[in-house]
Amino acid sequence: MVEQTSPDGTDAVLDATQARIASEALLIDVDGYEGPLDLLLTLARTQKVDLRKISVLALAEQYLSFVDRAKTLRIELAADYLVMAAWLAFLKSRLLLPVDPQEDGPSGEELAAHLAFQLERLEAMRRAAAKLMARDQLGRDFFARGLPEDTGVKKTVVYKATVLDLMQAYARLKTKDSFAPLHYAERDSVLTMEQALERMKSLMGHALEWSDLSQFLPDGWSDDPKKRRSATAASFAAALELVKNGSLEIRQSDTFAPIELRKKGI
Amino acid sequence: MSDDKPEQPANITESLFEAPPMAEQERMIEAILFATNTPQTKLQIENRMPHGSDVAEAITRLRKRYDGRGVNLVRVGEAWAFRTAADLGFLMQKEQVETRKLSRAAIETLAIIAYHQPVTRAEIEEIRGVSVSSGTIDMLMELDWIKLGRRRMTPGRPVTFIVTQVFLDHFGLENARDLPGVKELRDAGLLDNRPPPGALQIPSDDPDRAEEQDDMFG
Amino acid sequence: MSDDKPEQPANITESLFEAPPMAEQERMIEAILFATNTPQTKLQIENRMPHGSDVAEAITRLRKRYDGRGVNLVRVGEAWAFRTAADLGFLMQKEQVETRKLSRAAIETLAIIAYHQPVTRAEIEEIRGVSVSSGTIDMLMELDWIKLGRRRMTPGRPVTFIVTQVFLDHFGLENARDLPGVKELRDAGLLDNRPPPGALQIPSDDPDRAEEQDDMFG
Repeated sequence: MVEQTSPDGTDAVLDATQARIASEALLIDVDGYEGPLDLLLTLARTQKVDLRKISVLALAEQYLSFVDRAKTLRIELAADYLVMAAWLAFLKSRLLLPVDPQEDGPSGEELAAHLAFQLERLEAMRRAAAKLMARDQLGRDFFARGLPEDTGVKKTVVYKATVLDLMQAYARLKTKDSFAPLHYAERDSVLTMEQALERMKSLMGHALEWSDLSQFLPDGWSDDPKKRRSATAASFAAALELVKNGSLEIRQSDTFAPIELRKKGI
Repeated sequence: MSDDKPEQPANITESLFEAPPMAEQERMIEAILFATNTPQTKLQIENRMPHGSDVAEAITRLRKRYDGRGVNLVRVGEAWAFRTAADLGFLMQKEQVETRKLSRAAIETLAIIAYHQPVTRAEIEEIRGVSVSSGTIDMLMELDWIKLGRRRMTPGRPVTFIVTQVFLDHFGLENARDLPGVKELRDAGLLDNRPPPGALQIPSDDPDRAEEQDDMFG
Repeated sequence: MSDDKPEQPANITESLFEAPPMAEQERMIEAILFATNTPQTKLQIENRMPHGSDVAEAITRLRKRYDGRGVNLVRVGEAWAFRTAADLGFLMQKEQVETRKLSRAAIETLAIIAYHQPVTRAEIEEIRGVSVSSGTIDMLMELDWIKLGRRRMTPGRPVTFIVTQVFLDHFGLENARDLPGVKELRDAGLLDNRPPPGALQIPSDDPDRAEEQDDMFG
């Protein structure tokens, strides 16, 4: 402001000196900056003007000279600082050269305005952050109840079951019961497959011709229907077993026709 | 300070600042007792308060202020603390009732106990064909639907389970003997022929199958 | 009930018991809020209160009652809590909890989320000019000061971040609108999401965003 408009230029020289000192200080702890925008904000502050009135052109020059100095001092700058330098060089050329109406894209002024906006916004957020942290804080300035009382939710689970559920569960179990092999109470009316197989093997030698399966049932097992059913099933299963090992042949001429057996290899 | 006032030579630190007004002392103690996590003795409060404070007086006033409120200033031994009023305790514990269906294992175990009581765990396992977890028994005990009966007079003297009055009340039964038998269940169409999930797949195309089997093996 | 009294047919559950008098409702809420140390929403309070209670009215009265006391009834977002008056913090040095020292990045990121919420990570990075480390976001999440908001309806559907009730409680804010200087910042256009010139116009295809912002600060 005053410095920049000073007619004799001494203030400007003074300012430039200060800027140089500042930029040297910046170089020393370049690591302390959080990226190019942070650095730009710091440089902008050396202009000592409201960020809204910042000269973006001057800022671009400040930044570029900073990067140049870093190069001469062989300070390695991170890539994003160099990207920003390239962009600012481009911005500078746009700001200095007369506007080419043929060229599309945003104008230098638009780009400069946006950069100024970014700097102003970053600064604003930093101030806001400081104000936020300066507020009274829970556990530091004000406190919650130190001795909270038990206010839990007592959950009571009520199990729903009706007498119908109970009966159905029992019925299910009892039905399953009747299939359970452990509960074959009267085993005397059951011919096991082992017994049938034994018997079949001993009789097989006589089955030189096709003979009905019923002829192979044990004596006394053909009259009682329960016994006959069990003996028939067991003998049939035994016959299939013997067919499988190749010592017997089996045939049935039609559905429900008699099942006939004979010894194989005759 | 006028010199005609016969002031006692006070301790320097004490005289540097005047004690805050009583209303402010009350506020301070209110905040201290609210924020601390243990009841505070008079001495503990005094140590936090500005010099010259009349803690006893401030507590008396504060206690009166909270008299009849939802929160009271109570004496705990030699110390002071805020406590919610005893008559409002019911607001603190919120009851939440959740209805759940009994697990299959639980309902089956319960059914066996109801139909066969007194019954041992081994017997339940034999009927169900699978072992019964302690969790299931525990849950039924907790629900107060089953309890221990007399020990069986067999080797090992195993405990038996029987159903409780709570069980009978819940299921609306006068007596466990009132439970309908299998035949009645079947007659009433309650006997589900579909195999239970996870059980052996029994061909379901034959509704008479169960009887046939009974026929065959009975 | 006399039949000449023109009673309105009330909801059955509500009419079963009459709501207690306002003074009693006040006591009840006082007890509920005193007992807990986390803010309770109106709904949470209502769930504990007898049917027909006017929680909003009782809170207003209770709040007035504690006005200027050592303990105040404060609003935290949509919830209420008792907190000691901030001017008495010096009495509670023993209770002060050592807060983790936040990095500059964390503080700035937190502020940006609070003032710009809902905000995407890319927007935070655009404002700060540097990338945001996951560690910073994780830490703020762990403190329970920020949480995920709705996804932005832009390509990639990026997640947004918003501040939590714990954040409001910690900084003694009734509302995100009460953030210091938020009005000035908004009036200055500094809370606008202004895209760089020449960049793809993203905000225009996001009708959601304007509303979300209005929601927050409107």
